[in-house]
Amino acid sequence: MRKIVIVPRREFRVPVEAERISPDVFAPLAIEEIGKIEVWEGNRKTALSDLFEVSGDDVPAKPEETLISLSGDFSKVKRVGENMTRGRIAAEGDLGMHAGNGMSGGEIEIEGRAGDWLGREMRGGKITVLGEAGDYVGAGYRGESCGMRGGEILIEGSAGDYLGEHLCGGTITVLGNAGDFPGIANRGGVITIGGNAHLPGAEMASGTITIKGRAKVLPSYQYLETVEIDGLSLKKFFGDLVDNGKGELYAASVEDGGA
Amino acid sequence: MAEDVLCPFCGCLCDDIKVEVENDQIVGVKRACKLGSSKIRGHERTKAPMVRKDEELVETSYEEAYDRAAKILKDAKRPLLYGWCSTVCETHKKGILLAEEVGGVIDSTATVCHGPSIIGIEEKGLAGSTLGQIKNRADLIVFWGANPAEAHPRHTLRYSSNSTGMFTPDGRKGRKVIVVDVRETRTAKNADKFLLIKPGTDYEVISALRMIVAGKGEIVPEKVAGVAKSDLEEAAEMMKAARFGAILFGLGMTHSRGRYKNVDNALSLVADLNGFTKFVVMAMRGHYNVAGFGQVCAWETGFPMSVDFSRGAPYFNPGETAACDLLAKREADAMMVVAADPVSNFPRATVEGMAEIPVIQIDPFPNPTTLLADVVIPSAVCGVEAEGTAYRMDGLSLRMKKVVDSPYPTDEAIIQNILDRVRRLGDDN
Amino acid sequence: MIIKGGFVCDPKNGILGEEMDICIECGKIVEKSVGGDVIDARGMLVLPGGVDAHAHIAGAKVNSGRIMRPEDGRRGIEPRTKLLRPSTGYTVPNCYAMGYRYARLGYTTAFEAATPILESRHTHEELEEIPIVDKGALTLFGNNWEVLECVRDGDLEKLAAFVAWGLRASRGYGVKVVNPGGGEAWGFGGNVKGIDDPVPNFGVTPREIIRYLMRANEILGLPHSVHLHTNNLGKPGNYETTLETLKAVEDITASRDRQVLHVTHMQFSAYGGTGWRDFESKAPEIAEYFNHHDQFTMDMGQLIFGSATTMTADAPLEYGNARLLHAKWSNHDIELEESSGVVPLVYGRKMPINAIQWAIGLELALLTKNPWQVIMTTDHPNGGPFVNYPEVVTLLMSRVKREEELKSLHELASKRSSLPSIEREMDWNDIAIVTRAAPARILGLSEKGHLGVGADGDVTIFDINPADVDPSKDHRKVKEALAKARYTIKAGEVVVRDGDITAVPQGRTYWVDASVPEDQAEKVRADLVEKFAKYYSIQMSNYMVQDAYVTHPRVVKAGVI
Amino acid sequence: MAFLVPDRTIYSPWRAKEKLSSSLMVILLKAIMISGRTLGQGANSEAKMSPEFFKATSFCALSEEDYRSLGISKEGNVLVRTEFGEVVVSAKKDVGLPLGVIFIPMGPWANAVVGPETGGCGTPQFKGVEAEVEETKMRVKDVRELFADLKRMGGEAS
Repeated sequence: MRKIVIVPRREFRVPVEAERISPDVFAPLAIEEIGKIEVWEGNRKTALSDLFEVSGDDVPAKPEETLISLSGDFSKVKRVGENMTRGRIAAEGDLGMHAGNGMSGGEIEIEGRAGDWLGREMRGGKITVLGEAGDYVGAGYRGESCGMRGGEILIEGSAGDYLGEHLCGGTITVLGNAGDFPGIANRGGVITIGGNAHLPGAEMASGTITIKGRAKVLPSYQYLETVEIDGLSLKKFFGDLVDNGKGELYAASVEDGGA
Repeated sequence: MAEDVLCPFCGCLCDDIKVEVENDQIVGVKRACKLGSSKIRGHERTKAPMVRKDEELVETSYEEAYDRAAKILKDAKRPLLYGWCSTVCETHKKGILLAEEVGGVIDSTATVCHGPSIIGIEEKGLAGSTLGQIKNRADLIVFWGANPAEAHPRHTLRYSSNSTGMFTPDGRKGRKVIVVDVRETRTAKNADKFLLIKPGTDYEVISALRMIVAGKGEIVPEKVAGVAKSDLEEAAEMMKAARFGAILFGLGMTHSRGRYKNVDNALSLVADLNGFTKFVVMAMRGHYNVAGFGQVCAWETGFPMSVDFSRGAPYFNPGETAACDLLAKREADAMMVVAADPVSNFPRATVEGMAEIPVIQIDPFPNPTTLLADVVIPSAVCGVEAEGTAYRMDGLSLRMKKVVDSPYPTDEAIIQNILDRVRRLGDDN
Repeated sequence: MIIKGGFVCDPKNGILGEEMDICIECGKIVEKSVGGDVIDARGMLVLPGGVDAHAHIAGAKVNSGRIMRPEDGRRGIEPRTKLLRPSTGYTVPNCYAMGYRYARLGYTTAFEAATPILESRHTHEELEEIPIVDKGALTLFGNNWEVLECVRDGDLEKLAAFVAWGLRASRGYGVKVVNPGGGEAWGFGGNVKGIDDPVPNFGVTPREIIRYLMRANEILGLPHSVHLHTNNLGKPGNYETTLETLKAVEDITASRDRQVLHVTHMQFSAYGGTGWRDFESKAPEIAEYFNHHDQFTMDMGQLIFGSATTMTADAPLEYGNARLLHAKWSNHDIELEESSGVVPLVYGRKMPINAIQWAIGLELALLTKNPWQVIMTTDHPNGGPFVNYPEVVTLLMSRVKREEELKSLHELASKRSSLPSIEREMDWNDIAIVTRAAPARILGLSEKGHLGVGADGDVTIFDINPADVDPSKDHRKVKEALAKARYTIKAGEVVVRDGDITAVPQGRTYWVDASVPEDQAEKVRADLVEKFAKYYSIQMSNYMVQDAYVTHPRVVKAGVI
Repeated sequence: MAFLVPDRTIYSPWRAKEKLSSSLMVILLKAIMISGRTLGQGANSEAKMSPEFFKATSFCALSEEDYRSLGISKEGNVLVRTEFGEVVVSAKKDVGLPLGVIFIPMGPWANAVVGPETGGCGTPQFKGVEAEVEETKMRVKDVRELFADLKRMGGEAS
């Protein structure tokens, strides 16, 4: 595996947009050429090497054999791995918004926190976050009717609001809690939340959402039965019936809606 | 006496105000409400341009203020141009051009009022009408999280619950009013039916109503968010029985937990209700021309607010490119505030983000934003001292009048001056 | 300026593909040039600037489309340049993109198809921001209370006076009628079912509204005829309503040398079947009728596969669309005047209905023998965005292209339409008619759509040599050439060179100032004073579009003298 | 969220109604804060440095029962605390408020206790903020004092 290491030269106040940090782009380039790749710091167009130290193996490799290692604070670096199809990106710390936008293959690993819109409109590949993730994980762009369509997102910590909004396919797993409206307006896909969630599956047309903790369930869901899955006793619901949805919602415990 | 003057206060944009003028001074205001009258009569003004020197604001010339403003914007990598609710569309056009020119982000006060409504509309569309349609036809008005008695005092009489029109000759007597709120407001006290809901439960209540409206009420639990199902059934029945219903919603919906999803669901409720009878929905917009900014920004850039020009093409994503996010996340490195007062209206931690960066203020009046500003440029009051276009809460545009002369330049002229200087600085580079 | 040696098609002046020079001075076509630029157009096609007689390009509906569709805004993005403002959007582009894109296609004139009087200020605010092209807006009258009352009272003269007043108030160019009576019925959630279904609360029928407005239009001698969006538009079986409507007005004659009625986006009004299951084309019946009635004209309303944003003053239609497609839905009713709706959708090649609709537009254009009677539109952005005009031109010019397309469509396009059997292929003169000469004639724009002396100096030069290229076979070349004008010249100024915008002048806005006898005007004023006092939510004095909103007017006089 | 405050009685009107009647020791109210427009706030919104604006926006309205429970003296003040900050405002009764809901007019005082998070949609949650309220002898800061700690460096871009 060819490894390329990128380290910010300084702390960023203004966010950096770096959609070209991607194995597909880096693979055929030598280190010096990678340094010339265009990135934006706010409204200033600049070269990657002006903002980051770039080092590592100099010999081009195939994208699938390329690993980009992000070392240092990338919390304000956006759109890393956008549209990537192969290879790996590993962030040692936090990674900014829109990581893995539209990716269709390869892997992104984030050891710290992921910003909002992680894996937006993702089609394939895998994203793993060891820390927390922001809002709109696996969602679609505003106004679109389809978000993530395929691939896998695993968040070991908690995730923010609107997790998997307009989800049309793929798998999202959160080990911690999810915020408000996970799986809202989804049309497929599988969401599993280890902890709690608020109003999951609102306007769900189809798909499966499982809450292993506590959930506030909408009054437009029909309770069906209690089922055993993987040793857990889960209440099974059907909905969202406001839109004649046919989604399945499972929750270990249910917050009293009338309280 | 100036007749049929437009009121530069709230989104009602009343256009029947009489203003008495003697020797170019306003001496009387008739027909306006307390809010409008107060604004037209005038308040203490910022007398002259000021710039901050050694922590103090000191008076200066317009020329120096323009130069300083241009330099701040030109030097910034992510300048935020914010406000625009209390000025005319002609200013908006110039402001958007300036934002393009400096590669900045432009955002309006919608971001702290009905921004979520706009995002809701992006999900569902908006089944609306002009206010006159409600006046002439509506026999049911639902105020949801809205309190016109305090925020839009003439709304009920001119346009909604108490107005009269072609098919509504009996006014309030011929209408039913439902109020949904978390407290019994003055508006709620006058309702035929008041649903007291718990804060942050709008979404659930709307879903329950949608179920009942669709005839699937048997699935809905006996109590939803503190409201008895029988009350919801009664409300749903009133809605379906109406000949023409209108849901008019306020910040109660957009400022509460659920935010744009509350609006999104309300828009769906209205679409559902149209399967049974006629229903429209409208956001009770706050400032007189905050709606106008959304219109201008949409036709100029394709998007109604929170537009980022950093990379030369418009990029829109509230939550990322909205003013509060840019400040709270410490992304913006300079700010220009036009016809708004974010220091009063933003959360404290967001204001702290403003305190770290240079701030330019363009406004007729001193306010808390002045306390944090580095450049202060006083302007004429639109609709009183300057004319131009404004859009009412229903999207109807009207031309604001100039009633008296002003010693101050218009917002539009100020922005043009800054734009000219920014361009000159650009040429030097 | 002189454009030398091009292959010129100027059908209005009988020039059907001749090599000749075109001269422009002071923005107008002249006999002889006195100097200036020389453009070598040898081996290129030279046409008058394109004229779009029906598109939704400005106003509340269009902006609602933008606001509800950020996902459309992310398409078609072009950053700003030293000369240009940024562009966004595909079906609902921002104002700048509209002007630039029209110019790149060689269009120099575009008319907004529908503006309610009350919201015309907004329409003009947007028209002012559309660069380069000349423009105008058609004013909606078909559901206006004053119109309905004049019709009910049988007061034709008062109606004419009101139309004149409404055109002035809106700075509008002509009389647009959309689903007459249906818009008013929608005020309470209803609709009208046909031309003899009475309008609730007003006791008039769509038939009467159409007839009265056409007669008022002719009394005023307006440059354009009534521009009609028929009742029952978009519904299976509606061709009967369409034919019934036309038959109902056969006795009315035009007061000027033009059609007496323009039926717009006919594709949506030429449907057979009793429902969507047996939905079929009735374009041949419509075309046949037109072939025997040259007093009527239409535009295609061609459907383009992919994303569209439907927007129309036919609000009940849009509600039906939204429910059927489970799509976003915006509605906007305008007090005393109109209603309207906006619904985004996607036309699919494999969707039987869409495939048949696609065929219907082409059938109408190809089966109607006289190209002056049927002009090219996509009813932007209802059938699809206007940037697809080169695609439509190639479909009209090439049977090969049509056959290729049909293969990729649902088979019902071939079975439920006559398109596969149509051999006709338009030539460049036909194209010059349906995209230039005829729309200008239909709108009554004497300075547009031709290259005769005195015409506006609006010229398009396409990098295609009609002597070498067979549009039937080389349809790809045709499409490519038409998508990027080699030159677009607007009022004598080169605004596009090699597909790039080179100048951004401000176009003019056409509106019609029609005079009426003072006693009739006074009768109308009295009615309106009462309407504003009782029903409108604004003051009458704040109603009229002020001069500030039309900074480059081109006022066309008409009226009763 | 559990409120564990040593030496204080917590009063949560939704959880333990009976506590109210049994205890006169209520000193801390757990409530939901909402902010919003009022006539007074609106009428003075172009005169924000005026005493009228101060008067119109630097108060907290409570239900009569909550007001009584907190033992607020006549024209007394309360300290409102949330996870985002705290502010002293004068106390008012409002019969329209349900138990456990407090109202502060839109403006700098309300915003002192509203959080900056927008939940990804650009708009902070101005209504429905969990708050603790207690009676206080502290004075209400005026608008200048409220922002006095945000020092300006003066002039040029940093």
